[in-house]
Amino acid sequence: MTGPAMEIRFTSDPDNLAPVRACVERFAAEAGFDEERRGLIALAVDEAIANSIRHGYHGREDGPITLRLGMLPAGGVRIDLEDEGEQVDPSDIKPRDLSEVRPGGLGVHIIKTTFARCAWRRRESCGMAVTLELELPKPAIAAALARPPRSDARPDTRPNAEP
Amino acid sequence: MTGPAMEIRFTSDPDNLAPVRACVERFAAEAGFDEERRGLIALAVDEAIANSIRHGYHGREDGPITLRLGMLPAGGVRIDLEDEGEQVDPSDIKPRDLSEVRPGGLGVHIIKTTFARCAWRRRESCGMAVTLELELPKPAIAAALARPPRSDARPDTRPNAEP
Amino acid sequence: MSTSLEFSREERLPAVVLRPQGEIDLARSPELRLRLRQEVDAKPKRLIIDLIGVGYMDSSGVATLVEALTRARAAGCKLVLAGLQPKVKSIFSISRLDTVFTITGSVDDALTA
Amino acid sequence: MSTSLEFSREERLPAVVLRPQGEIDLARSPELRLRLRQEVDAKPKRLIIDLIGVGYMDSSGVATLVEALTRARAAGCKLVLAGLQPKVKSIFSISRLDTVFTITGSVDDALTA
Ligand SMILES: Nc1ncnc2c1ncn2[C@@H]1O[C@H](COP(=O)(O)OP(=O)(O)O)[C@@H](O)[C@H]1O
Ligand SMILES: Nc1ncnc2c1ncn2[C@@H]1O[C@H](COP(=O)(O)OP(=O)(O)O)[C@@H](O)[C@H]1O
Repeated sequence: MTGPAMEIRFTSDPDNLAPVRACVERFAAEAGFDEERRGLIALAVDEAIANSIRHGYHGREDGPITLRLGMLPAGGVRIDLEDEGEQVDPSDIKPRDLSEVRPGGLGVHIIKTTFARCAWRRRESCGMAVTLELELPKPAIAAALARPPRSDARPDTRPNAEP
Repeated sequence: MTGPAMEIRFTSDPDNLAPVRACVERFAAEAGFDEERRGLIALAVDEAIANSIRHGYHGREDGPITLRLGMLPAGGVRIDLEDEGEQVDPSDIKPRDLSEVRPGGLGVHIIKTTFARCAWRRRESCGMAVTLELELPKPAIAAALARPPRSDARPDTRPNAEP
Repeated sequence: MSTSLEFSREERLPAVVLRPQGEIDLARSPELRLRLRQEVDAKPKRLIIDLIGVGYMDSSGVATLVEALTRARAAGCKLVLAGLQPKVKSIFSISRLDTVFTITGSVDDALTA
Repeated sequence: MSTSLEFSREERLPAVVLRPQGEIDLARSPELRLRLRQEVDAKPKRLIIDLIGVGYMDSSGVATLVEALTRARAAGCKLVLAGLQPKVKSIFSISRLDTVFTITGSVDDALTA
């Protein structure tokens, strides 16, 4: 049982953000995160995608973006985001000083606050990649493991199944 | 402005159904469908995927499935689903007589009731493909076209943007 | 690794009220099936399935309920569905099963339906 | 091709209450920005943004509100946020902006805050 896993490919059109984050939020729910945590995960992934759109593609709406959602073996999520946009030095991707009140500059702070680990890197060919990971809190792991197995219990819907 | 479009790749693990249908439902919302209609679209796509899992892959959980979500040029959604599972004669994919009360046999009926057009076919290499299309009702098209353009209105979040 | 369907259960003798909580799709209907078999096998006079906590159901969930209905009838148990949300109601009407099941608004109505 | 942000507006003079409806992300914040510029440019004594209908906001929405706050101050207009849902509240606290904005529970409180 490896649990849910998926890859979503879409373009840097901001209209794609809402369906993608609905998927991320529900994926985090399947992974066992509580409502507050899964809201933060969806928000942080939204911020990472918005950064690809704004800084990687400079607002161009047809740039390819790939998002991969997977489970950590010990419980939790691993999320990989890749674009083919402009490359920057990963050490330049950092939160700003929040004591200064001005528009913008909050995305990386939100990403770092939400995920236990986040790492940006230049991709080999072109574009940037970021990997985000968050473990389940301990009690949630126990609950996820307590789920009964699915085998032998599927509803029998063969045409001639006896009732 | 082509509107949102995306491709989701996942395996035939039923745990993937919930995140995928959250994405489909939200995509249908972006396309302009009302709450009732988007619920039906998500349900019908869920049924088509469940059929790939059950009939294409016979419950195997690691079979590849690809779902493509796009907009019809005149307003509405086009959804393509592909698997690499067992091939069947498309003419055998049909709703059963609903007057008979027994478990199962409702999926194709739900799909055909929801979408204006649905067409199953054998893929060239292996597996089945189904294309589902539904136009927006006329008033919803008008509402979608009335949306103001996005250009010139993005929040200015450049580091030195004057307030 | 994934969230399971949760049940709460209440005895309002001679009826039993079972309240699943979650979305019932191909991933979750096996749990519902197991639980309904247990409940029906205990042969209560009346089994009320309160669906107020079920925001989504696909045809695998409906198939599970049809199977339970058939088993309940054979066991002399009256099965009643209550508290259907609009989305769930619509899959019953699309499937033309809204007249096959006894469906009530509230659990109180289901006690006497 | 996509759903737009909707606004309702109410005058409770000398305050104006603006109520956006929808999720405010990078796709929607430009509409919010245009609308807030209009409202601030009309120089009401007090502009209350009632966020009760906003289930989601990302940092582009927050940036738009920070910009409006700066413009409002320059125009002698008191900007107040009301009706934040828990999810929206949490992005303000993560961003440490919950003390920069005047935030109230209800619109009534916002009239005097
Ligand atoms: N995907 C990315 N590609 C290129 N640069 C990025 C990316 N993500 C973040 N950055 C850089 O990190 C900085 C901080 O990002 P963020 O905290 O989201 O604030 P903002 O985007 O509003 O400036 C950005 O200004 C940008 O220079
Ligand atoms: N993706 C698919 N691959 C192969 N066969 C399919 C597929 N989808 C539907 N079918 C066929 O169509 C029939 C009707 O499907 P459906 O109405 O969903 O009912 P059920 O799956 O419960 O039998 C199935 O029994 C199966 O033979």
